[in-house]
Amino acid sequence: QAPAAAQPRTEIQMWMGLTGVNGELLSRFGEDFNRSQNEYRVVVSFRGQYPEQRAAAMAAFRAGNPPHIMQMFDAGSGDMIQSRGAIIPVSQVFQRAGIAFNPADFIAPARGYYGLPNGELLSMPFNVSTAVLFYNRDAFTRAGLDPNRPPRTWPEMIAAAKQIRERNAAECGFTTTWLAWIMLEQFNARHNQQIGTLDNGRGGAASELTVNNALNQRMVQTLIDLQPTRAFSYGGRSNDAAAKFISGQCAMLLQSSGGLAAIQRDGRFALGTAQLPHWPDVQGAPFATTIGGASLWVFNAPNRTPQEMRGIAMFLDFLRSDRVMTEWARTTGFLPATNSSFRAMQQAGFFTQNPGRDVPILSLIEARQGQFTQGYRFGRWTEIRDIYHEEVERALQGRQTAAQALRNFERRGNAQLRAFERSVN
Amino acid sequence: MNNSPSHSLPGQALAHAVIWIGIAITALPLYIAFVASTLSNPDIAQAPMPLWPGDQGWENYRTVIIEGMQGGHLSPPVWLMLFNSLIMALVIAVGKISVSIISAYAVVFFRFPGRMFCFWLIFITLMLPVEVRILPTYEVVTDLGLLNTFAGLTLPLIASATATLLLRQFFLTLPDELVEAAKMDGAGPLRFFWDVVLPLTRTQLAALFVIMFVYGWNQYLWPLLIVTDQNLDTIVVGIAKLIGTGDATTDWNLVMATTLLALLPPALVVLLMQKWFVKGLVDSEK
Amino acid sequence: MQRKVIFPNRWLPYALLAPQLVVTLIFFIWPSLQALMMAFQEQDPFGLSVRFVWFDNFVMVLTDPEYYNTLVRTLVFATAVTLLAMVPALLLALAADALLRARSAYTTALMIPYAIAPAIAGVLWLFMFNPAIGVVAHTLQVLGLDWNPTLDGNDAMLLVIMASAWKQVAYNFLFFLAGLQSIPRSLLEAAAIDGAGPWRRFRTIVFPLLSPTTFFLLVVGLVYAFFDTFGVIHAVTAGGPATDTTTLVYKVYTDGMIALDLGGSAAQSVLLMLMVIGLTTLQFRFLERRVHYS
Amino acid sequence: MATLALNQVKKSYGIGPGALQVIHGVDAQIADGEFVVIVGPSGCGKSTLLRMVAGLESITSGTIQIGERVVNNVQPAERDIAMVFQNYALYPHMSVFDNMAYGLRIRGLTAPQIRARVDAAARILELAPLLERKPSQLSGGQRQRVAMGRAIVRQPQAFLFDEPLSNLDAKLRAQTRLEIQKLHRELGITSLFVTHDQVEAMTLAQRMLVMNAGRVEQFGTPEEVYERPASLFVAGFMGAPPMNLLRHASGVRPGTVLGIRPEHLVIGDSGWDTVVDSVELLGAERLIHARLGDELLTIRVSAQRAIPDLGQALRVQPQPEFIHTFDAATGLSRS
Amino acid sequence: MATLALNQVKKSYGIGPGALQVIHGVDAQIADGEFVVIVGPSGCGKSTLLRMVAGLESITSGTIQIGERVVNNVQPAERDIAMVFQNYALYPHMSVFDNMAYGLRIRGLTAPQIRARVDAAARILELAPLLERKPSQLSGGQRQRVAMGRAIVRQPQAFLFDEPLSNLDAKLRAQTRLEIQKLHRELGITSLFVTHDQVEAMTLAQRMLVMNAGRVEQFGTPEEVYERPASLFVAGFMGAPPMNLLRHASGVRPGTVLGIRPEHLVIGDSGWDTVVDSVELLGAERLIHARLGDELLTIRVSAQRAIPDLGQALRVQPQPEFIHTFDAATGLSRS
Ligand SMILES: Nc1ncnc2c1ncn2[C@@H]1O[C@H](COP(=O)(O)OP(=O)(O)OP(=O)(O)O)[C@@H](O)[C@H]1O
Ligand SMILES: Nc1ncnc2c1ncn2[C@@H]1O[C@H](COP(=O)(O)OP(=O)(O)OP(=O)(O)O)[C@@H](O)[C@H]1O
Ligand SMILES: O=P(O)(O)OC[C@H](O)CO
Ligand SMILES: [Mg+2]
Ligand SMILES: [Mg+2]
Repeated sequence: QAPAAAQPRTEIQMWMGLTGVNGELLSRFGEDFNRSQNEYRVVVSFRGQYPEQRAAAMAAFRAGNPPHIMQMFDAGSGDMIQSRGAIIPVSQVFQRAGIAFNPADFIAPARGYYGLPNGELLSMPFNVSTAVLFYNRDAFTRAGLDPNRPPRTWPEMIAAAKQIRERNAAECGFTTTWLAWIMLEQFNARHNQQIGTLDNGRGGAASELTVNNALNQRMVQTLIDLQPTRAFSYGGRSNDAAAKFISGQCAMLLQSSGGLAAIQRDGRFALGTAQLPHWPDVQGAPFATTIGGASLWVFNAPNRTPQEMRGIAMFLDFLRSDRVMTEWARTTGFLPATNSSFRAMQQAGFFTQNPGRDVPILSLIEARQGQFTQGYRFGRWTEIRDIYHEEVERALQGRQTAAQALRNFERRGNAQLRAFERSVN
Repeated sequence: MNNSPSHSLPGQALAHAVIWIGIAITALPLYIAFVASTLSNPDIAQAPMPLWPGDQGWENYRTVIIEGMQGGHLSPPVWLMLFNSLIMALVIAVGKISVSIISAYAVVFFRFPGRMFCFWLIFITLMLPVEVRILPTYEVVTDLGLLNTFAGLTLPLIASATATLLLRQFFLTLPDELVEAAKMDGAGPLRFFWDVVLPLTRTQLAALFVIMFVYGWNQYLWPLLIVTDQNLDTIVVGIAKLIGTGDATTDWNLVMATTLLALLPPALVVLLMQKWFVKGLVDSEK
Repeated sequence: MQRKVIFPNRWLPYALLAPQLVVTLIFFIWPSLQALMMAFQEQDPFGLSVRFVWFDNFVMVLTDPEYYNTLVRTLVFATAVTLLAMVPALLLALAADALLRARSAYTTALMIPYAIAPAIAGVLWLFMFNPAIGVVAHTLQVLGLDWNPTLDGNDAMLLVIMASAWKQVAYNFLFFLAGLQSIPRSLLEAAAIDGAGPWRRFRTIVFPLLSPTTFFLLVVGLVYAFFDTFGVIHAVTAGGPATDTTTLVYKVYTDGMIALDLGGSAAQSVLLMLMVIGLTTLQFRFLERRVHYS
Repeated sequence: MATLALNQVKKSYGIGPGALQVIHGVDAQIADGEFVVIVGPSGCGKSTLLRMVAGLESITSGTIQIGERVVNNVQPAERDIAMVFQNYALYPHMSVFDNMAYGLRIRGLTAPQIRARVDAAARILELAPLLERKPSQLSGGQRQRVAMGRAIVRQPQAFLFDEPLSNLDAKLRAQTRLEIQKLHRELGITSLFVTHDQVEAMTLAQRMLVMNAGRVEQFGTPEEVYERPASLFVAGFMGAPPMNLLRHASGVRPGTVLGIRPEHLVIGDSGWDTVVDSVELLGAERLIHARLGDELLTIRVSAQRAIPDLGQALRVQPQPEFIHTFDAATGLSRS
Repeated sequence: MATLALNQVKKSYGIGPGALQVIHGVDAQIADGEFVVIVGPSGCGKSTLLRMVAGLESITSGTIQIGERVVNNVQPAERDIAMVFQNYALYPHMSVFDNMAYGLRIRGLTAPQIRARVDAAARILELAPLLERKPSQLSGGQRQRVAMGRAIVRQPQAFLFDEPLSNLDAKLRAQTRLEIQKLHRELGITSLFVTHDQVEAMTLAQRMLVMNAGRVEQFGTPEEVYERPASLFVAGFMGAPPMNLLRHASGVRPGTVLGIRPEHLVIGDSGWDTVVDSVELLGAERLIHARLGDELLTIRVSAQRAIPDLGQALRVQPQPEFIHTFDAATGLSRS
């Protein structure tokens, strides 16, 4: 014990993109790990939102000093996967450290999203989420809606939103966070539509966007039409709109399941959770929603020692343990990322005791899987998401129609895909 | 009183009114921030927040100062960030001034080959903003092994010419006879610098100190990139990291408490050294 | 301009200059050259593959209509910020200058925003005008104004303009006040004897005599609006909605740091550098003229 | 043109018990067309008095009349006066022409009228070739002339000058003095001229108003002031070198002060016993500074005269018809 | 104390064909303990010459000797001279004591030695009560004395003064002039004093060096210079008002210029026919400016004399023994 304590601990840097209750908990896991052994010291730090954090990591990588582990949201995966020289697949990380690792331990959607066809996992799924509908039960009651019957389809959703406005039960019917993720990515998975050719980009970098179709136009146009009466009220990019829901302004919120903790903490109303609505006239709908959240990437660097590599693997191993995973999922609203932790929570009766907490699982895993519910893999997707935001925001401002917005999005998005294609060839 | 028309009674009343409107607009954001910092977050989340201070102030300030946001995970305790900012601002201010004063002295009090070239080289640094060169600068700092150090945080920001220019300007106004008197008294260049120039530049140095302190304290993009160790986070960066992030909602009450704490030190420096600051600011730009 | 009286010494001046030169070369000149080089390259974000592409990046930037939109937007933004920061500052300075008492107390109160970081100024304004929780936003909504900077580009623009200008008023105020106080009283008295009333005195004497200050503040204000407002925009709108508050510098940042188009971003940087050099030259031309003037 | 009357004019800065009174009741009647110089040491209130006449400073009590009109509450612009400032106060951004035309434009004169008046003034002051220049492109003397031009074109009731020559060098000052004299002769406008230079005062004044600490010490022609100073203060202030003022010399009655100008002392065989202390050559004359007991005496002699050695004894006698006597207590003249 | 010798001293600014020569070969031998005043119009090179002696300006050619030593290449601090500057060049942040002590400290004197010397100088100059003050707390005259004190404590071989009185007002200037005279009498240190004020020059100088455009016009006692000006330049430069210089008056031979001082003109029944142009009172005297053909004549008369009317005709006659004649072409005196 004494000699080991005298050894200076090897430091493992992990950058995270989480804040609030979620970030707090993840940091605490780092400390738990540090207490559990005395060889390594993990430093978990928040480095700004995912895009900023990634920019910093890239600069750090170019300077030869990237963090050991970086948490990166789903949208950044395409770029990370292509940057093969910069990352080490987690499967290999475990392998090099001599720690047993079976990709099949992770839940299928996560495996599908972050894995290679050969089963190897590129990054380790950690905070796995999907999009859900949160609603304010009190507002429903005020509006004369049944709080136990949340809208299931878009027509119901629209009607509910309108009714809420008409009865003035809230200042706005519904809003959404993560516009592109929910209204483009999740929405198309829910209807089993591909958003890009070549199997949503999984088939190669030559993929092209294919979203300017009737279904997407109808969805965007619906938002445009609802905006003036505030049956729908746009609330900004990424997570900004959540505040409108928490403050009671909006009665419904389309949001990541990972947003639960914050709502529970600050909201002063009875909360309901439901699955994402769908258009009933689309054949086979509703399909499963797709995975969101973030995974953990391991950076390569010229001066990495085997000692460090082992530390990385040990910490990742710690994070995927049932104890960590179950606590993580219970506290945050994210899904358990491994099968065993999922089973453990089921056995403990967590989902039956906490009504609504099974919604993401029902939506992601239990719902009908289709050809295009496994997620996408595009390069420069962060930027393409922002192009979507820009174009739809313009449409919501009334400066263009839904069709124009989607056409522009396709054109500009494809230009990005082509640039990406050039850069990887 | 003075009879000139602007000093007439209605003129005075108008002047006071204009100023008070100005002060109100200046103070409004600060007041609202102050109120928010005394409320609980749910109070704020249920818009509109009250406009009268609440009773959470003590708790909020205690939380951010001692614990940091969210138990210190999201951001270190404010006292630590304040300390970091203080060190950074001081090193930048003192560093800039020391480096500048000797180089300005060299340019003004000596003739030597390459003098104008050196001057222009320094002057050029005024022209280009940080955003333009941030990535390569980052690489240089890493190559020098200065990531996560105060040196890396501050050294690249010491390369600026404002101070050099101002001091040069001031040195040019020192009467030639003063130099000559010193020469007759037998003082060499270093002795003259130490015995005469330095004491005479005190006011300018004080002014520069304020300007540079504020500049250093308010740095944003550079520390955001260069520091990966939370324990080196500066307060301005700390705050910007706290808002609108991820799936969490912003703890506006804590953010506002932190914000007020963050602007207090530079504001104090400006206020306490107001006399010099205004003079220095106006001189430095003219 | 140079001194008549100097010290003769061969090596001392170099020794005194060395620290400044070293810091400048290492942390400034060298990285700037690197940035210049990057403008002619195409590379992946991790720097694993680098290709020299001549002027491709520039061609792409200059043929992108969005770049011109951003340019125009930036000019509008910069003009608005500059004017909004100057006109009230001038009014305040005139008021302060006219005061016989309490001038310094007022001055003190008015200069506080100078000490506030742009990013923090942005946070303060965001907090007041945030459509979800902002006090002022709420008031506007109660008044029936549809205030929504997250969607309405004009609202967003107005918000960043106000936040940016708010911070800069203090600076302009101090300069205008100094400028006003340097106008000899006797000039105003002469004008009064000549029969000029207050407004006429302002128009024909005070304002023309302030013109050097005004011009200087105009240039400084433009530079501020171009570059230093980064923190405000970053904190308040992050360039949105759509790209309605994306200025040239913010675009350099997003294209380079978020979209990871390093070459294109570097090319934009170089274009920006040229603009700054233009502005600075203008200012120095003028400064020289002013030296003659006095 | 008009008469100017000051009646018990007083001025205090501030109000209440902390007020500082700087003018203690000045009376002066100035005739139409007269040139009056206000002279006195720095801080005695000359500028304040002048600025009260101009309307730039309020009048605490008493009245000021220009012509028949009491102007206490009349705006400067309406008093129909013109003022020349010490620093000229030219508008730096306007050409010489525009500087002169400014007041006329405000008064609403037509362009040809303005042109005519400015040209006329420019001719008098020889400014015609400079009309297009900016003040910064002029020499000190030229600026001074522009300032005068600006006053002239207004054709005012009265001119006020506040040390208008003190920024000029000695030679230019002497020359401009003559020009102002000539100008006044030509235009005949009532003028009030402030200076603390007594040569200027004596040269220019038709009457001089000697001030001290906010009070009038004497108001009379230069000759009167020089030859019959009304008080010790005037005697000591006027003349370079000033009048010798002796308290202890033999023949001085106790309680009085004897005044004798240096040029009215005769070196001879009789009179006071003095010892030469130093000698200065002034060109045509020499000043001999000599000790008389504990007092110092200055004697003005022709340079032709032999130079006395330092320490040499001299007998000095005052010319009796030029002896002045002052009351030591009140300082007033008894002669 | 030492002699001072300037031998063919020249000074050019810049090098090569663009060089500007400002001193064109000055020779001057100054005796040990002598007080020499350099006088001349602005820009004639007075300061440059003085600064070459001080070592603050390099010597382009010629030599300067202090005592037996050629000092061309000696550092200012080693020349053992002290200088008093026009603006005094006091160290604003040091007390009066430290200002005086600074040079001594650098020379490595001990604290008691320094104290003794400064106290001695302070006694002479009556600065003792001011030793703890900063220069900004002193009046102009006191500052001037401190500057002198700083020079005195050094106990140098020579004093150099560059217009040390020009920042003082008239009264103080007159007084300080006397003090410098006295100081020189007491200390007897060789002094070189630059001024462009001729009264100062005449009053102080044992010998005057009159300069014009980088050349010596005359080097002699004040009396010589005043009474026997060597050139038109000197005649026109010395004296206030200066000598009348007439080219066209009757009796002036062609190719010559007649010089006559204002005090040497007699008003009477014969002589030149002049017309009174203006009259100025100077106190004891009056100046009459009169036209003589196309030339202007200044006549100095006692103030006692009746004032002539403007435009009145006057007959004016020069006293023959005071007439000077100059060569119109070379400007040199022919008398
Ligand atoms: N605004 C003011 N407030 C208080 N005291 C003042 C003010 N202006 C002038 N004084 C005082 O009034 C007195 C007279 O000042 P004034 O300027 O009239 O003197 P002056 O005779 O013109 O002197 P100078 O020859 O130096 O110009 C001085 O003691 C001065 O300090
Ligand atoms: N550093 C310099 N470079 C070029 N010319 C100079 C320099 N210093 C002085 N001169 C010129 O040398 C001449 C003599 O200057 P100097 O200062 O000696 O004159 P001065 O007689 O002292 O005049 P003043 O009475 O105005 O002080 C002037 O024409 C001046 O312009
Ligand atoms: O809110 P999160 O972390 O579940 O992420 C939502 C989306 O996946 C972001 O891309
Ligand atoms: Mg005055
Ligand atoms: Mg000189």
